[in-house]
Amino acid sequence: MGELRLMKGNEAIAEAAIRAGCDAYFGYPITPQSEVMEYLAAEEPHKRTGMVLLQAESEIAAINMVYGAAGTGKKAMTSSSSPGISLKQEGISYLAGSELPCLIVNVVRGGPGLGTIGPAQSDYFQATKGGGHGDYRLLVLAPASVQEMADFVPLGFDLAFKYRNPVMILSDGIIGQMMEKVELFEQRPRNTTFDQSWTTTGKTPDRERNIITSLDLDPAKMELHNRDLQAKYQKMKENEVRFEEIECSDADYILVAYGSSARICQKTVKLARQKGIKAGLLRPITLFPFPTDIINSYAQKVKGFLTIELSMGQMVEDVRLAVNGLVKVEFYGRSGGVIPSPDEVLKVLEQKFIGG
Amino acid sequence: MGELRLMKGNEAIAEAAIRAGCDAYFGYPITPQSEVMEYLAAEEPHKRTGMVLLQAESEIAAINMVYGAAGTGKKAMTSSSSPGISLKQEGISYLAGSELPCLIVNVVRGGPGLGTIGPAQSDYFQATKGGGHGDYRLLVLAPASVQEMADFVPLGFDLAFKYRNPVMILSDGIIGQMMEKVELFEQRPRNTTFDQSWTTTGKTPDRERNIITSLDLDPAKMELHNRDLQAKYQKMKENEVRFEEIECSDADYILVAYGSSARICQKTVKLARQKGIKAGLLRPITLFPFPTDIINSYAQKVKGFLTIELSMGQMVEDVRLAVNGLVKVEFYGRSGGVIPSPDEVLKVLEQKFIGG
Amino acid sequence: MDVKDIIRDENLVYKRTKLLTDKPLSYCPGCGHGVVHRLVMEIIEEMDIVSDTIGIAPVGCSVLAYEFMDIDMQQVPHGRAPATATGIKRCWPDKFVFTYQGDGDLAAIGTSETIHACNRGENITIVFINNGIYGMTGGQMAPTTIPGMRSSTTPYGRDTSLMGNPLKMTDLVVHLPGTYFVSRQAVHTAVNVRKAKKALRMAFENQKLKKGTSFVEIVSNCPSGWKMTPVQANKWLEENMIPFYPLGDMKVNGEIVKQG
Amino acid sequence: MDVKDIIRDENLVYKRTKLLTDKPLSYCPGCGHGVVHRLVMEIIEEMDIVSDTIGIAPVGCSVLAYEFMDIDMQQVPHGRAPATATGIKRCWPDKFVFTYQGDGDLAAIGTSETIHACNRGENITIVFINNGIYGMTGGQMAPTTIPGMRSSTTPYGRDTSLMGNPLKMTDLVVHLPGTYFVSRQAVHTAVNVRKAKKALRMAFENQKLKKGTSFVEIVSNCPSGWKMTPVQANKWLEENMIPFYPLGDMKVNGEIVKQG
Amino acid sequence: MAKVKGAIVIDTERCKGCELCVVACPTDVIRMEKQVNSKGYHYAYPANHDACTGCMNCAIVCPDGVITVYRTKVE
Amino acid sequence: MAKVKGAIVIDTERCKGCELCVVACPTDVIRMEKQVNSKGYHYAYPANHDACTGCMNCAIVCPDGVITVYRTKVE
Amino acid sequence: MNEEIIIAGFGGQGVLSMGKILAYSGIMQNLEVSWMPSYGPEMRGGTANVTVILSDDRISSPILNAYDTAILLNQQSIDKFEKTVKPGGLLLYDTNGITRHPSRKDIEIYQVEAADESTRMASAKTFNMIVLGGYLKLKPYLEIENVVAGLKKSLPERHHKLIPVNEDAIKRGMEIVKKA
Amino acid sequence: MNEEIIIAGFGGQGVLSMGKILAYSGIMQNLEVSWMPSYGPEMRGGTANVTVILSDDRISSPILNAYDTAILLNQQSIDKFEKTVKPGGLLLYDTNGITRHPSRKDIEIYQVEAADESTRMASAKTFNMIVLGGYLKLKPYLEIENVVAGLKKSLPERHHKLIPVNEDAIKRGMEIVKKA
Ligand SMILES: Cc1ncc(C[n+]2csc(CCOP(=O)(O)OP(=O)(O)O)c2C)c(N)n1
Ligand SMILES: Cc1ncc(C[n+]2csc(CCOP(=O)(O)OP(=O)(O)O)c2C)c(N)n1
Ligand code: SF4
Ligand code: SF4
Ligand code: SF4
Ligand code: SF4
Ligand code: SF4
Ligand code: SF4
Ligand SMILES: [Mg+2]
Ligand SMILES: [Mg+2]
Repeated sequence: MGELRLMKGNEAIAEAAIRAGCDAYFGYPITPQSEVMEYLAAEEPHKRTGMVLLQAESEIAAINMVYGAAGTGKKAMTSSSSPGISLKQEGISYLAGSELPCLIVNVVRGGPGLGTIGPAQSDYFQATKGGGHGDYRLLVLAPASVQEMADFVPLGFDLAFKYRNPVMILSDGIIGQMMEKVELFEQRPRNTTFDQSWTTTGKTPDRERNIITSLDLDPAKMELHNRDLQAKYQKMKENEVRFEEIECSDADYILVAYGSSARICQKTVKLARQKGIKAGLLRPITLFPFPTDIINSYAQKVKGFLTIELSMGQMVEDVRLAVNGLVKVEFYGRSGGVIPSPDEVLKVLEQKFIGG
Repeated sequence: MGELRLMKGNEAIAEAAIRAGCDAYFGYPITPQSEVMEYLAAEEPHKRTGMVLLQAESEIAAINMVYGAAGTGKKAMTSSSSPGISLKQEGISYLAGSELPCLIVNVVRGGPGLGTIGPAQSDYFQATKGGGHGDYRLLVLAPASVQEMADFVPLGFDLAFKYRNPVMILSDGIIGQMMEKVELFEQRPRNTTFDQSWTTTGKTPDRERNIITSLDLDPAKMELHNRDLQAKYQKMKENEVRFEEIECSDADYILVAYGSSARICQKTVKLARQKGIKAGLLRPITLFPFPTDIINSYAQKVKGFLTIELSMGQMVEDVRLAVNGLVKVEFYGRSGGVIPSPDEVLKVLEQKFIGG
Repeated sequence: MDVKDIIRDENLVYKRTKLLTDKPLSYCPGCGHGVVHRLVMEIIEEMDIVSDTIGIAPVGCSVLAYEFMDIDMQQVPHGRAPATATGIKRCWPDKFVFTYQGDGDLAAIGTSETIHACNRGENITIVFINNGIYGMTGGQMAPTTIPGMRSSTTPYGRDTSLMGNPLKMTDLVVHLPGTYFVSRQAVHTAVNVRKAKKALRMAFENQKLKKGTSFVEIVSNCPSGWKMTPVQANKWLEENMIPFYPLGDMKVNGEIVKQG
Repeated sequence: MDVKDIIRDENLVYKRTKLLTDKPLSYCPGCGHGVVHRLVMEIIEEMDIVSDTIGIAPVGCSVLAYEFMDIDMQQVPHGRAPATATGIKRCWPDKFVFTYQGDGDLAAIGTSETIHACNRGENITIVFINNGIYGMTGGQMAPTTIPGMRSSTTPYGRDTSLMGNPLKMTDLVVHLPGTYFVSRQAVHTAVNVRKAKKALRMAFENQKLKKGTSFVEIVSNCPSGWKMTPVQANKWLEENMIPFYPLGDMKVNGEIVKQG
Repeated sequence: MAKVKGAIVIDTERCKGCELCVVACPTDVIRMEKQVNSKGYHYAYPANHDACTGCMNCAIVCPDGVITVYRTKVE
Repeated sequence: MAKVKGAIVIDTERCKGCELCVVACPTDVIRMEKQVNSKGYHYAYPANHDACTGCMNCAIVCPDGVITVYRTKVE
Repeated sequence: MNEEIIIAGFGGQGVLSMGKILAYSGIMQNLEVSWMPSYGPEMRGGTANVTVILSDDRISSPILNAYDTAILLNQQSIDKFEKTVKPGGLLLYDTNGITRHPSRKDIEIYQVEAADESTRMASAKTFNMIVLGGYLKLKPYLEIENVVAGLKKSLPERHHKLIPVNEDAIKRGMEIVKKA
Repeated sequence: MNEEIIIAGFGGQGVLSMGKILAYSGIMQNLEVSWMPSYGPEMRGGTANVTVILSDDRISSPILNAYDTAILLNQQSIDKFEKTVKPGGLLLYDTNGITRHPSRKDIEIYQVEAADESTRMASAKTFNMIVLGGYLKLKPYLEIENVVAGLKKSLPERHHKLIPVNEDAIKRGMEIVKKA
């Protein structure tokens, strides 16, 4: 068993980054995720593993530093929160277009605008449908515990390199700020070789030059590139869907929730079962690719779905697309940093489906 | 009848802005929409109406100049194309959060990344679901002709002020670059009074100070604000849905397409009817609010829908949500600046529905 | 003479300006933001320009400036205040428009907006609070954090070989053709407060002349971020910040009078 | 002696560097981009550092630099090349990293990235092509467009009271502590090409010293954007651009030798 | 000879106990109270009021603007 | 006395006809051809080759790098 | 009527403005029109083309892949667009500098020696007007007064003095156009 | 077992670290734990609070609106959180500076004079440890050695010399806690 620690989610990400052999972190402070960079600064990763840490002048600079490092095959990452992630959208679209592997963490807070620093899940659309321009997708992981905050860092890097695609960890103020027990994995070595088929580490005589670009002025070629990207996303849909089922097998009603709201719903399921209501929880772990099939298959059996989000209703669209009209899909959300309580969710479940 | 001109879509927007009494344009060059600012510069709007024109140092500066002007009740606008619009996402989220009326034009080109300067419709998600952070919506108008490029400028400003919400004109390289006959409306006067209930024009002794902000550190208040926003979006859904139906009444198959692809599909419908296939075209004019109800009502009658986009499939999700499983919804798209031809679309329609 | 006999309306010589709202300032004890807020409001009151003034609050500890300043204000995205001010001033050339920005806001994420507004010579007033740290987000390094200075992202002191050099934004804007008045001041002693007020007053008066941008840096403290008492903080400021950021007018009436 | 007798391998004194690909340059006739491309590739060839060099192409006419430069390259978002270069160089401190940027890229949208990379003293080479215009997008005003100069967004000449002053970025970066070498050159005559090459060579050699940023501005032309023939354009450049942007080394070995 | 006498009023509920006024006073008028106000701050008070010259230094350095100053000439 | 003689080769298919080499040549060697190449450009050619000193000016100002220069000493 | 035209050539040949004059002439004749150019940096030095549609009815797609008429002014354009002419359609080209001539049998092919003619007229700027004249002769659906009106509309006021020269060029084009 | 606790007070009172020690002690005893603070600028000068859950089972929601125990260290906290204690639950508070005391009848209310006691012990830093001692006395599910181990884990190495003082403070808290 690995080392046990009590850590904040943000700290777990930072420690996991060092242990995952991350080569470089570039970031800009913003609540509620500044502990990521602060933890790294205190740890002096350049002494522990040689990892680079730089506080950039802005989120835009940070994402473009990630672009540079990732283009050389390094494991690079950045983290921010909602307004900062909005600023990175052009950079993210470029990373996706240039097929660069990297890790982007969004510890979501309430919007729109400056909004509130309270936790929220209102950046789901931005993360999963593409807040930037063009047809691209991020692979989006939604941790629901501090343990997952740690574990999804190496997983995220692995997936990023597997698909040469940016991976986003979509977390929120709750998961980022809470402390839980974490079992830390062993230090992994940093990469020492770089895939010479695409990385720009200096053209050696034994190969052609490598180019990192997302540009093609020829529409026909550009379309081909877009189809290749779509094929890649299709592969992700086939191979990378991850979710957790809690008491779904005999459920009449399934709650669908991810991240912190899944934690709340977990308790709602307990409370519901105590009352004799057969509730279950389906927790998407990957938001893209979305667990469409499993939801669709439950749609044939259950009486209804209730989607719970810390937003005014975003993931619910993907749930509806999965259910495709087979049964009722209801939504309940709180926003602006307000958190629904487990019994509040139970009440909604009863009202919407059982009549209360 | 107003003045008749042969104009590019981009020029029509610029001329319409002057005539609509727009107070200020702030922009940064990018293909395929630079003619908007160039036309304005040549017209010297400060001489024609007193309108302000400023080439900003970046798209981000431009959107924040719009923010400032809009916060004083002025009719302000900006235009850009995909990568530039991605950079504006934080600003757009702020404008929506602070409930500022303004006009944002996106003459879409192919992405992701630098992509291509060819026309595309791959920023639909970004425009309609919120490319920025938080739960907000833009009212999105999709012109399909140069005439509409002109007409949607005053319409956009009217709607922006009606709802105190940013309005986006989502166009593309085709509509922006093509010339058509335009009937220009008469010059409207610029505003001379500013709603003292919210604009920041200097606090006079007869009123409280006005504040433009999207911030609330108190989650309860922030949530209330978010609910007010949602209520406003709901009102838009009730009152502002716009669409055009072409040969839908007796159609077996309905094409759904907006903007330039609707133009292509219009011809496809003609070709189909010539062949005896009862095709129709439903053209959403507002992308948000989306014409969900009309699509749903046709879903009870037709054999299927085919969504055509210059993208890898974005609006099709809204069509599916509207159809809610009642009939088959198919998709066909081209990307990277490639344009499907009317007969190509017809072939797809035949293949997907009639078997060919 | 008894104290009670002195405390009489006719003897009043100093009172909080009415342009500050009743709401208690949200700043930490001893924070310089409060002093600068007061100076700006006093100047607007003295110039009697409330009905022609629009202020811009940044993102930073002073994000809530609009809760304390009883004037029309806009709160804008992090770093973009000079762009927003441009948007307003271009539409309202006869109004007074000022930005109030921290060092993270103005000299990190907002570098481009600052340089370009100053270079264009937007006829606005920029008030720049340099406390060498990101106060609001919990004391991270700012572009202005001086070498060796601790912050939550430089916990062992700023190592310029890792985190780069501090940026002296005021020294840069002096060289731009669009700036008409540039000054660096402090508010940690009464003498400095008086000088700072004079500079700020000139920065507002200049808007009437329409000759370009007025830019006033205030070297300030952040007791919380620096992890010091306010008294210690002001001492540290005197001994460390001011030698690095020397005070005084740098450009007056469009003429450079002192280089950085 | 007949020409044929001179054209012999043993008499060869000048030949296009092999580090330029065979693909014809996409630039308009007479455009200075071609010359600077060649100089940079000659230097990399002469220093024999291809296998340790990573170049960064901007957004601008030189966006396709990677099609012509036969080295590893990254094409990056508009204006962000210095940030990307930072990301690379921090991970690969012993490699040679350079950016190649236009004036819109470097001095408008990329102002912040330029200033901060130079201020931190990133150990990179920045090649800055100042042609006073946005070539790629069709000749709009650039931050460096000189007063009175026509462009598609200043069709009656740049009126600085409306569109602001030109920005002399090189004059600014001279003042930053992180720059080690700053120079402004041109390539419109053979003499200038030779000087420009010397400056560029130094800007690459400096990376070995790890003392900070090397920054070379090339005052260049844009016949298409300026709506002139190449010969007219170079004459106009000599008579108008160079007086406004005087040539010469400005900072050498970290010491300012000439202010802007 | 005319002598200047001053007096100050501190809004103790709004005082944050930063002590900057104490440092700023040239005649050592101000001290900090052992008690705390309802916000939990030890607040300032004029312990040596007689020495006050009404110079306003305390008021203008007070970040929270909670000091009012009076001054009069005493013959 | 040793005299320096030069010669140039212009890749006319890649020449864009900018005429900058013409201006750059101190000995007036280069002229523009009336014909166009397949790209539609009037290309440069050494009309007065004898005068060439091999100074390389033309080559180093040529934006398209299409000029090769040879030089030799003639006794 | 419904006429779908592609005009293609080098950037400097006045391809776009010829299209614009056609479109404006259509407006003068109360037709619906659309004009859709290729755009962007590839225009620089490279080739330019524009699709012009004139029609009695509302125009649907402004972008086409088959045309009633192709007016092709350099080799690249012939190579690229010859195949896009509808059977029975018209291809008009200038033989100047052309080595591979159009060869389809199912379309009408015409030539107009506009480059030579414009040199003869000592005004390179008339080149595209000569071509236009050739086209108008072959497809005489536009009244000549509407073309002149369209010309006027599409030229800025300060160039109106050039209208007579342009009219002459159009007439000259009408005269010299010939079957290939 | 499953214990859901809210601890609230002024920023400087060591609220967050008390929660952290509790959580670490739970880990030492092989419990599942969660610690969820309020965060952000409102902490500055204002109040801070933390929710700590210790449980035999996997913890679901880390955020709650009803607690088994509330440890409330200033007036604002009492005003805000008294009502969130579950019926039968525990409310522990320090009377120092309190004017409106908790008054619910359906919960257990205890006092610990930690402020006074820490002044007496001449170490303001022990304040929160005295409170913790009081709590541990009332809810004795944690072995004291696990608490000491938790203390050790949550303090940086260089502060380990302070552990004995803290232990004393905990013991003192256990002694002086009393029913309201
Ligand atoms: C786009 C964006 N990035 C980051 C933040 C987080 N943030 C809030 S304030 C701040 C910096 C504050 O520092 P400064 O400008 O120096 O002001 P101070 O608080 O020191 O007065 C940051 C980085 C944000 N709100 N938005
Ligand atoms: C974010 C973004 N904004 C704008 C553009 C459009 N754009 C492309 S190149 C360019 C400017 C080119 O000018 P410059 O940097 O001076 O290079 P030049 O072409 O003159 O060499 C612009 C604005 C873009 N591609 N991306
Ligand atoms: S954190 Fe610093 S800058 Fe912010 S209010 Fe506190 S002392 Fe002032
Ligand atoms: S547009 Fe200007 S900068 Fe671009 S290639 Fe042509 S001449 Fe060069
Ligand atoms: S007014 Fe002057 S003398 Fe009086 S208390 Fe204040 S600082 Fe001291
Ligand atoms: S300066 Fe103001 S806030 Fe500070 S102690 Fe004195 S009176 Fe109180
Ligand atoms: S080498 Fe010198 S002399 Fe010879 S053609 Fe070139 S420029 Fe003229
Ligand atoms: S400089 Fe080069 S491209 Fe220009 S004309 Fe001479 S040979 Fe041709
Ligand atoms: Mg600061
Ligand atoms: Mg340029």
